[in-house]
Amino acid sequence: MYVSPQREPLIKGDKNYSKITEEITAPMAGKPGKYWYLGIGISTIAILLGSVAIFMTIWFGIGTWGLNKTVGWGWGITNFVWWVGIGHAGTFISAILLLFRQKWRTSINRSAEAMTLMAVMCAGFFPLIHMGRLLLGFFIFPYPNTRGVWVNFNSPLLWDVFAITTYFLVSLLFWYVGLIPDIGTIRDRATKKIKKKIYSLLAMGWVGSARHWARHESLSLILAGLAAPLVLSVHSIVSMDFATSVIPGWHTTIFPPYFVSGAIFSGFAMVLTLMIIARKAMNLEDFITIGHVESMNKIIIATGSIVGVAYLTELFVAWYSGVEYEQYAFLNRATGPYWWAYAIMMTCNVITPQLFWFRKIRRNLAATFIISIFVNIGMWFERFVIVVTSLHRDYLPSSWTMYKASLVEVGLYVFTLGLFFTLFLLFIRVFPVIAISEIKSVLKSSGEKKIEK
Amino acid sequence: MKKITKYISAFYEDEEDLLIGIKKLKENNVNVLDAFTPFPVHGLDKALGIRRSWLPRVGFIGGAIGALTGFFFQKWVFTEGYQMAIGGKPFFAIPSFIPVTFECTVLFAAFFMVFAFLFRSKLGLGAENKIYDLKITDDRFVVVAGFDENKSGEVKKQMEAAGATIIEVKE
Amino acid sequence: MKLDLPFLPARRVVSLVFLFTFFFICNLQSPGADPSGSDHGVSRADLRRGERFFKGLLPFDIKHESCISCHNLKASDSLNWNPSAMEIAIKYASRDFASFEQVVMSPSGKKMSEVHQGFEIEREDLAHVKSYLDEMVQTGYPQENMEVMWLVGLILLILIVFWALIELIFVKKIKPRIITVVILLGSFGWLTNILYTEAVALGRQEAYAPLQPIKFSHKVHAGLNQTDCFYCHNTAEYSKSAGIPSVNTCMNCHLIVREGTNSGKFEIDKIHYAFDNNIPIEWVRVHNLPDHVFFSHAQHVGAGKLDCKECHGPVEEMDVLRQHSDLSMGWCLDCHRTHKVQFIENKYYSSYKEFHEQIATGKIDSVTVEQLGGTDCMKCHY
Amino acid sequence: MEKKYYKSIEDFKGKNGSLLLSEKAKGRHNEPVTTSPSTRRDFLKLFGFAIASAAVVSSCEQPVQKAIPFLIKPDSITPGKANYYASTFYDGNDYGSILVKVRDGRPIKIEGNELSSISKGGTSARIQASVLSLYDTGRHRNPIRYGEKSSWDEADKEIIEKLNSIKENNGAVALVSQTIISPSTLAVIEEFKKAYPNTKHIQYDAISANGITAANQKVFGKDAIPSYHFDKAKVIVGFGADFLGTWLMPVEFTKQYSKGRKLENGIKDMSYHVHFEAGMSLTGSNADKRVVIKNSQQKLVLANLYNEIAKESGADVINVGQSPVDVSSLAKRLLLSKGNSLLVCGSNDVETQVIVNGINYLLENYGSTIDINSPLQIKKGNDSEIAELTEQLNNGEVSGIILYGVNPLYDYQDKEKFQAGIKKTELSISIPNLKDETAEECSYLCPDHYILESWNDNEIKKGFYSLAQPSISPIFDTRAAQESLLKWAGLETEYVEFIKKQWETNIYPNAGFSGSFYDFWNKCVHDGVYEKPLTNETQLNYNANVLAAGVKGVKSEEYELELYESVAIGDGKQANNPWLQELPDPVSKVTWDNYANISLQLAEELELEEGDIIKIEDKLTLPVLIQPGQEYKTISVALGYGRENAGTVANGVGGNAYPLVSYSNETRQYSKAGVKFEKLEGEHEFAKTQSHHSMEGRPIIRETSLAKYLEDPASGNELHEKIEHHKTTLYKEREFKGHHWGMAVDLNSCTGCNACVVACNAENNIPIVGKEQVKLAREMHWIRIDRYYSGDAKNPEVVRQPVMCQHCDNAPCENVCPVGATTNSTEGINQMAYNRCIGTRYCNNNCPYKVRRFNFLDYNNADAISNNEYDPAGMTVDLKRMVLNPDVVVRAKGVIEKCSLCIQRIQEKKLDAKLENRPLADGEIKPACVQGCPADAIVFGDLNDENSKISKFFKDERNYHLLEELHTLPSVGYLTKVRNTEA
Repeated sequence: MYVSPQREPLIKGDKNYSKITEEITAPMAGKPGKYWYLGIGISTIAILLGSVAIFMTIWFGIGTWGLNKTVGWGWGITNFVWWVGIGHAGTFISAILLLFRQKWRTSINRSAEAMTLMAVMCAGFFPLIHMGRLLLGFFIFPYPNTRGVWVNFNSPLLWDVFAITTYFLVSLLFWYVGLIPDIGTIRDRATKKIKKKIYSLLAMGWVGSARHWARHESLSLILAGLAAPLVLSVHSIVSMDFATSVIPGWHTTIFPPYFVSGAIFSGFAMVLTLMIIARKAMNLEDFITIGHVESMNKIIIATGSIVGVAYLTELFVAWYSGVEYEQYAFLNRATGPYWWAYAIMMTCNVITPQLFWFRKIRRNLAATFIISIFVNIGMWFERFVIVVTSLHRDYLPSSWTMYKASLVEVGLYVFTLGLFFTLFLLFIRVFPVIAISEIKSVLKSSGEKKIEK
Repeated sequence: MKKITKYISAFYEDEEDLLIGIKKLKENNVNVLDAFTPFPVHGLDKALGIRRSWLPRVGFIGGAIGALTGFFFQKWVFTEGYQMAIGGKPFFAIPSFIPVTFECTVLFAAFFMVFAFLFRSKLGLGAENKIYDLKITDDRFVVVAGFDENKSGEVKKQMEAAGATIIEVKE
Repeated sequence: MKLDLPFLPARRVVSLVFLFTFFFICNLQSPGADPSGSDHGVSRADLRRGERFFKGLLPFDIKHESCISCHNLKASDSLNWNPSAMEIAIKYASRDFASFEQVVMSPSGKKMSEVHQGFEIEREDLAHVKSYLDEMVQTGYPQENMEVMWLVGLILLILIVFWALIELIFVKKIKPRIITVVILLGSFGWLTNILYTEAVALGRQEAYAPLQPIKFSHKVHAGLNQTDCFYCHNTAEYSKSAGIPSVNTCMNCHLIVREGTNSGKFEIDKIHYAFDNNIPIEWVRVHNLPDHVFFSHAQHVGAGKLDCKECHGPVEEMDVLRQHSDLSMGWCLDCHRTHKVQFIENKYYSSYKEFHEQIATGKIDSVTVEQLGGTDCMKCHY
Repeated sequence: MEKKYYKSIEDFKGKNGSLLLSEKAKGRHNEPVTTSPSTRRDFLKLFGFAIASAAVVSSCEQPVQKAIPFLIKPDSITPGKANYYASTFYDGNDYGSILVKVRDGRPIKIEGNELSSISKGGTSARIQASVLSLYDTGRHRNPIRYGEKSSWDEADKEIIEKLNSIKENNGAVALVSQTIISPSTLAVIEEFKKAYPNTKHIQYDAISANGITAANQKVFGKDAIPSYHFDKAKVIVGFGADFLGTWLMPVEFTKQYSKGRKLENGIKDMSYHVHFEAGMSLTGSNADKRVVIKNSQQKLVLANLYNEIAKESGADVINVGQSPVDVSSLAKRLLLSKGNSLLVCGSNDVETQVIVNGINYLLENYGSTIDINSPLQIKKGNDSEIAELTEQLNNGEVSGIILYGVNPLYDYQDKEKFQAGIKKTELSISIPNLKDETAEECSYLCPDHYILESWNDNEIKKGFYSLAQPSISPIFDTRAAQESLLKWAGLETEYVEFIKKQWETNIYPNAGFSGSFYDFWNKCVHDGVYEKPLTNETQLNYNANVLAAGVKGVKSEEYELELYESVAIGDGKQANNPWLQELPDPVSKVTWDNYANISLQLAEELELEEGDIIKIEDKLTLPVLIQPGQEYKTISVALGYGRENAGTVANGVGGNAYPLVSYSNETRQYSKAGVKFEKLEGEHEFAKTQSHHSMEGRPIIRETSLAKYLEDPASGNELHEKIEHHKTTLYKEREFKGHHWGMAVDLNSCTGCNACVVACNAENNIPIVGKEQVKLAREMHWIRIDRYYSGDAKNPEVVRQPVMCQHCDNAPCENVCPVGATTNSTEGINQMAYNRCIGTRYCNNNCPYKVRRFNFLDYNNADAISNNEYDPAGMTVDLKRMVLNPDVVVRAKGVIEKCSLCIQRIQEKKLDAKLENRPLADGEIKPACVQGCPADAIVFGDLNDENSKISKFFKDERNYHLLEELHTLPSVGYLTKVRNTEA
């Protein structure tokens, strides 16, 4: 078979279709290893610990957090934006890279999409829990009621409700539609009766006929076409939570593109963090190759640089605007009491990814892993800087305060981390982490060697 | 039309063999019914002569419905449902309605398409389509044709020629 | 970053967890059952005999109706003018048998003496009835649980929905699937409907018609006797609350009117009892608004010149006062959107110059509450 | 405004039982209440749809609500309508003619009585808060005998027996009372003395003004405090007298002072105010020129000033040392305004006050700005008498002591000695109206009614009467002090009858009233005041010989201590009032604490930081607060804190500084030179409502000088014109067809006294969050007074600005609420529907003014979850809940709240106008802050009415809007502050 000499193979080793099926479904068969148990144990404990924080928040109120009269949002919204950002990689990979016909996406899109769903779940948790009256949270939906009142469609927070809900549902559809053929594969390989029954149900009667495939491909393409602007819109709308306000440091037109690139940046970093562990733990080195890692690192440099430029642009515009409030807000970010957060943000987001200009580092797993963690931390601090430092010193100096997170807020963050990893660990046990059918379709063109039977 | 009761199928190990096989059968006016593959094979729909899917059109209609619903619902809420003076804006403040309209468009389009796909392909929870062979979802490429007693020998030969490993006749 | 808990020490958290567990366990235990048996020195047999007599179950020569035919046992005697068994029991619980006998055998009121005329009851039987009634004060009303059946029905409905789903997806026994689909949709729709109506009614009490401590009839007072609403509810025109009449207002008439055509003396005696003993009458509020709603009668009746009936309905036809409207916010808004204010008549509105000009030019003929801000949040919520 | 604003001190340093029961006992006065304390219904409401299914299953029924009408309705009470009763507040320290708003039998709010020519409708924070003290849970509920609950009969019997036995044994009885301004009470005491001639009546003030009275005695032969008229003064000089906050009659003085400084109705002149002081006081921070001197230098500076004036006036010069500050220009200015100037001094030193009298005399101020012929009746206490009594008590010379309304075991400098003295008496009786440290040490505790429960007549100045009438029947088994005294004197009469008799014989005949006494009395009770100023002008006998022979210079290296009354707590009588405890100090913005104010230089020198603990004179341990404008070596400490037995709220808050009061020259001295202090281990965090003190050069508070203002009325406010000029808008501005409510604050009049803050607390049921929550910056006040410093940190200029919701027409908060809980009304009010709010706090974030407040915890015990209330001040107990305004909903945990411009008052007045078939009058609607303001600094009205006062204010060239460059179009305006300075 012909293999492009210019490109490095996306699938390594001697493979045929059957072998691919075999190797990708291998982690799902048999008993999970001790590391899996360790992982799920830790993440379940995190969920339990976090549940105490949830209880405290609902029972005693937001007063258990460190917020005050001036800083109305703290860790809660920081975490929300962070998780939404992470939730951008999956759909970006599967939708936009599909539209750009990037074949290397096939190895990572499934797990990235799953990660998206989990991250969006974690993200959606925060706007709910940060409500003062969670039990009345249903007020936020425009449902007919005897009070005759509706919601406020002017509010970016309401746009968020629509954006996040839509994003979650469309991503879920996209992910599930892509999963159907692979569930069919598992169903046909299943030997236990219950397992077979369940996967039959989930496969929805997939038979792999040419007509199914034709429609499936058409559906995937259009969904990708829809999801692509959706991905861009979601973080744009999240950024409008800040951009449409009047608070200096929030009221910035650059936010939508800046947030989207930041989101993809952090999303890819999170995917890398997970993938580097997963390929090792699940013996998927042949499918997720150094080449994949390198491709993703290239996107990280690109988006990281956009983010860096955005940071500088913000500073420039603040100075150039001549508005004293704006100027002070940015001066305060860099040199005020929260300078350390700004410094962490700058170091982790702007400086560390630049190391990826070196091919050696780009192709080094350990380095990539460390830098991806750095980026995750940096992006968390970016949101912290935006949310907290803009609020804590705004217009009237009489109301300036400091904000310190409480243990309860940390607990809620721990809860979402636990939830995320629990779901991910369950996911790798029940569904194939790599899109089997898609990998098969690129085996010939991008495989290292296809062996004949 | 006569109802087909018996099928003849050929199992290939490579998608190119399958395509060649289908092409040959078609050339000989064999009633090729369907093909089953583990992954979408490029050119298969053309070889089988499957019409282009109208899912995009469903998507467009869904999107249009979503956009209109979203926009006019917002308009109704603010101008008739309950007039609320918000931030000095007029009741009918179009720029504020754009994000929700957009989200509704995408949401409706996606749901319309997915349900159309499931409906058209007869897929769904509890759907029981006949699984032709368990290996299809693994590495087998199968072409199924109507079985005609008169032509069976010829068809088999053509199938073998294209590289079929197994040839079956099923009721 | 230094992390700390603003005000909750760990100790308090732990104690809370304990508290919860404790309450949970407490709730598991069923409430203490009431020990049966009488403590008045009356045997159970006698009580039982009294009960049977009261209910007319004893084999004796009945010239009159049994007690229960007029004095019912259940709480829901909304349209029975006669005092219920419980009311009699409470009234005579602290009095001796002689006074009870006196009233039963030779009543003074007109209505009662007509019915009780020529009673021939053994003294012993009457004593049993009295002790039965005394017992009733202790044990309370005979309870009947209406909810169980309904609850079973609801659970059944939920089960049907589940069954239909399982049938549709897994079992597939019933061939024409349309049947299952119809069952599923039907039961699901019904269930949704129940939940919806209950959810809408939650916190609301349309048609609420509670029993009052006195069987006061608006039909008699406002309907037959044509008493003006403001005679009793005299602050409606100038105060936030319409005012529930104080007992001395009742006494203006009932100093003379001591026996009612329907209820005899029993009900009116309650007013006198309250007046003589300085015990206020605890009426049950029928129209309840949530605390976060500010409603002023003066605004609606005094300034807006609304008729009482527009909200309270045909009160003059109600023996038992019933909440006529649902008092939902949507209901308020409907009226505020359509109702016209006393725009020209009331000089307060003279500052609304634009509307006055429009009226003068004939552009509009009236002004609704909404046009003057009647749908503003702070019209009612502050 | 090219001023250097510095950020914070760190930066400067170069670093970074219930009423219902008693009512029932009275029989026929049951108020109509809905009795359902359970919040079950709310619980269901809250869960709403979410638990619909659960509700269906459990089939929850609505809990039955009861409606209990009156048995016999009193004519005066209409359920749902408020009554106002004229009354008087006087607690021995503060005085005000008031109206008590009574709703359904409960006093819920105090307003100023506009008929009084003294307070003219003004109130102070402490007077506004006093309604809450009525419901103080610490109040004594019955007579107590030797620590055991007792009955009045028992107590009376034993007291009378003991008093008689003392009389028979020729023992002495001391009746120690607060200064009594009630002629009837004085008559009662005379009756008591008649029955027990061995009684000596001593008046005792926690904050003494004996220095002034003694000086007047010496100079003019009049043992009295004169009346002052700050409104008539063109030049006002203050020496350590916080007359706008705490000194003598702050409400009256604020009225007068602000009147003399208003630039409205074409008046283009204002008084010039110079203030000499050591610690930064409210008055000092309002002065046009503030001069920092030590308290020990007061006499020296005054003597120099005297000499400067004497030189010009031809009087004898005294022999003095060099003045630390130059007073010659001030002397010139004073001489220019001869007869129209006023010099007041807060010192309690007789010699100092003598010089003050001398200066005022030379300036011919007597008869114009000072009126010694109708003297103030407050603070008549003689410090030597109480000192003498303490000695006599300890020598066993006094057999019986009656303590009426005084608390010497808290506020006497040598309280241990006084306590030991009480222990030596045969009979000790206390008559307190609030819980205090002294009462329980006495063998008999005979609780007095609270002020709002009692009858009284008060003669604040000769001829100016103000009656107090009960606005609620006594909540507890208390008895009027006067009735107790009469009873022990053997007279069985109700005190109100006694007063009537007094009035009938003493006042009515001279009143020249045409009707009967009955009519006269009813009119006086209705109006609350009866004023008949004395007209007899008597010649002053000026005795210049008493002026000190010489005043020496002072040692500058010694540390000095200054004790002052804080604006919130005063002398400490109402310390158990959570509204006052949570009130931020107008200067330091600290709540729930007192502290040792030290200067920046001293802090640097001694390496002290804010929150460090010091011990002063081995008597008092306090945290340090670094106060700009503090004199270099003076430590200022607020009195009134450190209560030990005042109730759960006040106990243990701050430290008691009264033991540091010294006694010298026969007066109690509140400042002292040569104090020692040491630093202790430990750190203290203050509960401050404002931690940043600079405006950062932002045009938040705009100010100008009088000279510039006279040139251009818009000076300092040029930005307003510029912004108005640049105004462009995408959407058309909103039209308001009927009313368009607006509010304006004259920054020139506002002194920052905080009366509005407490008035708002009371009116709008604002929760008290406690010290810990204030530390977390979660105070709930709807109106706050921002205070910024500018200029020299050693003596900065201070500006203040009350900030409430600005009710923007283009409100940023409205845009962002996802559920539309906050919208704009057709009358221009930014509305907040609490019951719609889900608590995202987005509106709060997006409010540039940060006026929205979030219920972080269940402060009101009003949410669906039980056992989670956070109520450090016990505000949710039934007794204290009686102070709640039933027209304003109590907010639950998790909702945002904010100023509503007192919408309940707007609606009430609109309804009144509709019912009376008339248009609304301008000024008829008064939000609580407007009503309570003693300086008339806040104006409210209809902007659509061209002739309204608010419209005139908005058209004034001084008017601007806060952060108007954001185009939020606020309905609140501010008038620039004008300082009477040249530059």
